[in-house]
Amino acid sequence: MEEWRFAIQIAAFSGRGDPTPIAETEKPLPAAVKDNRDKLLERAMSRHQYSGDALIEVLHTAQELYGFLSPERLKTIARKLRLPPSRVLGVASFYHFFSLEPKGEHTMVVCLGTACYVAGALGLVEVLQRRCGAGSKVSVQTARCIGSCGLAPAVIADGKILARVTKASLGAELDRIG
Amino acid sequence: MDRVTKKPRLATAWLGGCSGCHMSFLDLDERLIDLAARVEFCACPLTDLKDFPEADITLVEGAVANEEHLETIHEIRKRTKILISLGDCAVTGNVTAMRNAFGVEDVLNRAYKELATVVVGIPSGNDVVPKLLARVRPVHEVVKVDYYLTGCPPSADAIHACLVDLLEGREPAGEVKRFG
Amino acid sequence: MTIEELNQTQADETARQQALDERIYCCTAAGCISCGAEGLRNAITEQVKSQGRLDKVEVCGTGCMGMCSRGPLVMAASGTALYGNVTPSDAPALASGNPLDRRPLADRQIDLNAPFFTQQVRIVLANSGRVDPEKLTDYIAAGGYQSLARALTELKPPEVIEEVKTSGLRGRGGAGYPTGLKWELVSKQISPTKYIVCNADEGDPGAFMDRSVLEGDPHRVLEGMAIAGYAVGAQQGYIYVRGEYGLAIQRLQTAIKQAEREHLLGSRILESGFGFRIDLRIGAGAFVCGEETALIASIEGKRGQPRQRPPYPPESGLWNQPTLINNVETFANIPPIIEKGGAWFASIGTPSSKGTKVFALAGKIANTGLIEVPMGTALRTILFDIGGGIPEGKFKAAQTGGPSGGCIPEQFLDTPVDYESLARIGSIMGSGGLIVMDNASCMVDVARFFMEFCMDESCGKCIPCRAGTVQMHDILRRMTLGDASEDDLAMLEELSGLLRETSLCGLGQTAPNPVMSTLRYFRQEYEAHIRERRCPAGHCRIEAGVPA
Amino acid sequence: MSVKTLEIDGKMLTGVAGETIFSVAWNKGIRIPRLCHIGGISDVGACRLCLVEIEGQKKLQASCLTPVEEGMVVHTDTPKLRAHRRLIVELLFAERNHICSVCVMNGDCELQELATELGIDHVRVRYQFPSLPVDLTHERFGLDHNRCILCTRCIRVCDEVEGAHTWDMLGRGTNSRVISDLGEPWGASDSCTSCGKCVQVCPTGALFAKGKAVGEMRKDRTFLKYIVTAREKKQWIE
Repeated sequence: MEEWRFAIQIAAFSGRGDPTPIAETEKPLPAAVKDNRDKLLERAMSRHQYSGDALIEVLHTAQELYGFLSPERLKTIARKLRLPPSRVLGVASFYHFFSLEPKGEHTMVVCLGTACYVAGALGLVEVLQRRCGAGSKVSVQTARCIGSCGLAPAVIADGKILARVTKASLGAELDRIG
Repeated sequence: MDRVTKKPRLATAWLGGCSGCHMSFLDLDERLIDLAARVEFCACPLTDLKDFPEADITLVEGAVANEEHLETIHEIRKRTKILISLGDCAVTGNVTAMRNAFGVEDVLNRAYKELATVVVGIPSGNDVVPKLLARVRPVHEVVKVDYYLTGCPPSADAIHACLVDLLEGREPAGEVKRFG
Repeated sequence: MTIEELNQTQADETARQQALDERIYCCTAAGCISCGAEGLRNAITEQVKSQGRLDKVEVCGTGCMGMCSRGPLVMAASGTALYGNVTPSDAPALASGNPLDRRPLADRQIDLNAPFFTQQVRIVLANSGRVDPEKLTDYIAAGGYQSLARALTELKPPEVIEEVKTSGLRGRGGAGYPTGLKWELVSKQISPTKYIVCNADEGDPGAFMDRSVLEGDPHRVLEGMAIAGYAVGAQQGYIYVRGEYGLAIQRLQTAIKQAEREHLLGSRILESGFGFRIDLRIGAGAFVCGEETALIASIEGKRGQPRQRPPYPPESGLWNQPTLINNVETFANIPPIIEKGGAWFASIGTPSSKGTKVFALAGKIANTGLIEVPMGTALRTILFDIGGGIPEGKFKAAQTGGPSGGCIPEQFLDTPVDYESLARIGSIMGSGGLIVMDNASCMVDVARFFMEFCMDESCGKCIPCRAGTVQMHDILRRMTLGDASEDDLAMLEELSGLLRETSLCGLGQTAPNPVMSTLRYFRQEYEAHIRERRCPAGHCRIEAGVPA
Repeated sequence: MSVKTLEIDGKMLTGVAGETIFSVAWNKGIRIPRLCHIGGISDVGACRLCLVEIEGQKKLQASCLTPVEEGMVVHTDTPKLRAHRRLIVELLFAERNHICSVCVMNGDCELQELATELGIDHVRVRYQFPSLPVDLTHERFGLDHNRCILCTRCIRVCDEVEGAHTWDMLGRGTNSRVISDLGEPWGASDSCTSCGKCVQVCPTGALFAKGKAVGEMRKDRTFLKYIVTAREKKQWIE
């Protein structure tokens, strides 16, 4: 919840209609894709006939391409899908999957589902919070059950599920990605 | 009951508030004279007592904002039969609690540093200024409260009606004219 | 593909498989993949290749084999020998085809005659671990799409519905509404446009049944949906799947493409007059979207907020059209019901709860994983025979139904697991998450955990849920810190009643369940936190001194 | 148009098919409490204050969304409903910072009025004291999130009556917040027409006209009926 709140604070109090552009540190993508991102987003919208009903699919595509949803991006999407901007932000901020500010180079998602909680996932969060403070390359997030309860406690490191994570193995993973 | 006068003992106390509720109490005007005849006033913010006295009824104005309030309210509760939250600060926290959204440090910095003109600096190191609690709380969050008089301030009529009901052995009608 | 071609494909593929020396199944469900199943599968394939036996031995990826705690799992010798915790270095032994070469793996062989396997009855999971979820022909060889073919050729839509009604199947999403009745409601609506929605927004913490079914046998769900479409008169289906389920999404996409290519989906299915399309909708991280009206709002591209029912979705759902919403497991039960008949299905289970139920076992239990048992199986059988019991410590409670469910204490271990029995003891069937807690678990903290979940997932529309979960969580949190009074406990109960009776949707109405069930069976733990400022389980860190 | 006869609080009343219990009751002077409902815009059934008991139904129903049916027996003011309503209003007071004594709407606030009606003399749940901003960037109006109860009347009136859809809801749960456009300050909104409808329908002091002191703000909702009747029936009523 905190991520968007901060982004919105910036957007809301930095001046007239034109929020501070946030530096785009985006997911590494093949060069060909990177240059084509605007086109790919356009294509996704056209595939849905620019229908407002497809807002969530379009937001998924935009986040996949750019790593997060900047105010400019939301504005573009609103215009193209002919939706009020407030509705687009309302939808984007409702779903936790969408990120309104850039993520770190790496992401670590600690599962806090029941099985992981019972297996001590909170300890893993503590480790990550201690080691990945401000300025770290690693964005730390928590999830409400990733459905890998048989592997508790589980962590998703850059999209890959790590099973039965211990404080030590998590530390080793952090050392590895630097 | 006062042992000498055989009258019920009435006290008032002033925690974190502006004293406006006490002003409203004073607005009872000539009714104060009747009241004085029916009760023994045993404590108010102007009496200089070492300990809070035993009382039948205590009207408490203000929210619990600092360590002294905390100690006082526990003491009052121990020695009072009927405790009444007097006014919105006691009942809801009201203006006194507006600092809760900011945190103690920010509030102190604002008051004693940013806006200070003569002496700049947060008072510390002596027992004169009690330490602020992390969070201002309405009285009933800290001790059990028996009756509530809402309003900022509650009207003199409401205070009077409540006291008269109690003194005549009735359950106060507790009609709420305005909340918050 | 015509029906003749479907039959031919089935015969050809079966013959091809029988001609092989052996098939080696590697579990490639999310659980085993996270333990290195992909590398293992490649190593085994390499090994077979180096032996020059690629034409005689097939290495297949499969869906979940169930015993996730021992992953990665490999089933060698065409499904007769199961091994756990294997590594790529075991590839030569697994690939040799000679049982003698597998001797070094003896200590990691899993007994297929253990209660874990023998006590299960697999209908929904029949293909999981036996069929390659990425190969349509594998599914067809196992009898796939024959039920759809039968429905289209032999049964009229009302007869399909009748079969489902006879089966006694009830919704597997948790509430247990009779599936046949729901289908009938939708079929009776007069409307040119109707929708089928598969709810795959499995969000209960501790549940991974739907994910496993989608990863392990995606075509089964597609087939079930197509049959439903035929029965109620819908041409369009949506699968609303959690964004977190990357592998399931990928396999569903593959499966839909394959089915469309072979005219098992799309216009004129199996050359009949019936057409049915399925599109995926990816959830974006909101538990409340499991509630059907919120799910509909989400598919329509809106904030996933529930609305007042009635009207119910069968009358007015997606884009205000009649909409049938069923859960993954419900649809997965449809093909076998059409194949073997409703009466066969109704012969399994209890009088009021028919068929089987898939459970995800997690927590303090030896065999964490995925199981399927007949309705009415005793909790004790599930936990101690199949689940292998508690590894260390003593059993304290089993939690079913996730944040809407309750904690079941030891005295009810012999309760048969069916909709009514669980409701009677203050829990619910839920979608099938089953989490075991031992005596190191503090029940107040468990209640707090679930309340935190509901608070975070409350959509914020109605006041009781939005603000009530915050207050309930605040009280429970203070209890675990030793800063709560008897009045707080009374308020907790009053709030429970408020949320249950006044919340707009099921999330809010059931949010107090974990609190109420733990209060019912473990009240003394609450009282210890309040009166003695002590956590009997030794879990909460209550600091000495005056509470804050 | 078929007429339905039903009993509400012991009175035999009639309504036309499709009319809600809420509407029939209010027309006959039975004032069911409400905060999110306001005549002239769509209903969402979010505040849960207008819940009523209907005989023969297990669940309480939101009267603003439940159409009348022949022979219904409805109770709008039972001890159970009063207890629920009281706690709901307490929850609202505790959720944000409703400091009535320094609010422009003190004395004319629907939330405050409801608290008084329900006899609330203190709030039994803990005040949350969230830290929330006040947006004073608009030339004529202000938005104080501390007073907002998230009833969404402003969002609906802006969308349905004015047609601008300037407002929407950010985030979810207790962290929800009303936003204009892409979360920019209200004064910077491109879509806002400054019509002030949102201010007039706001039940509390969350939306207010600038220049009013404590207790001075009064709101006028008659425009809604006027506009909606004009639009739907082409009649311009008083």
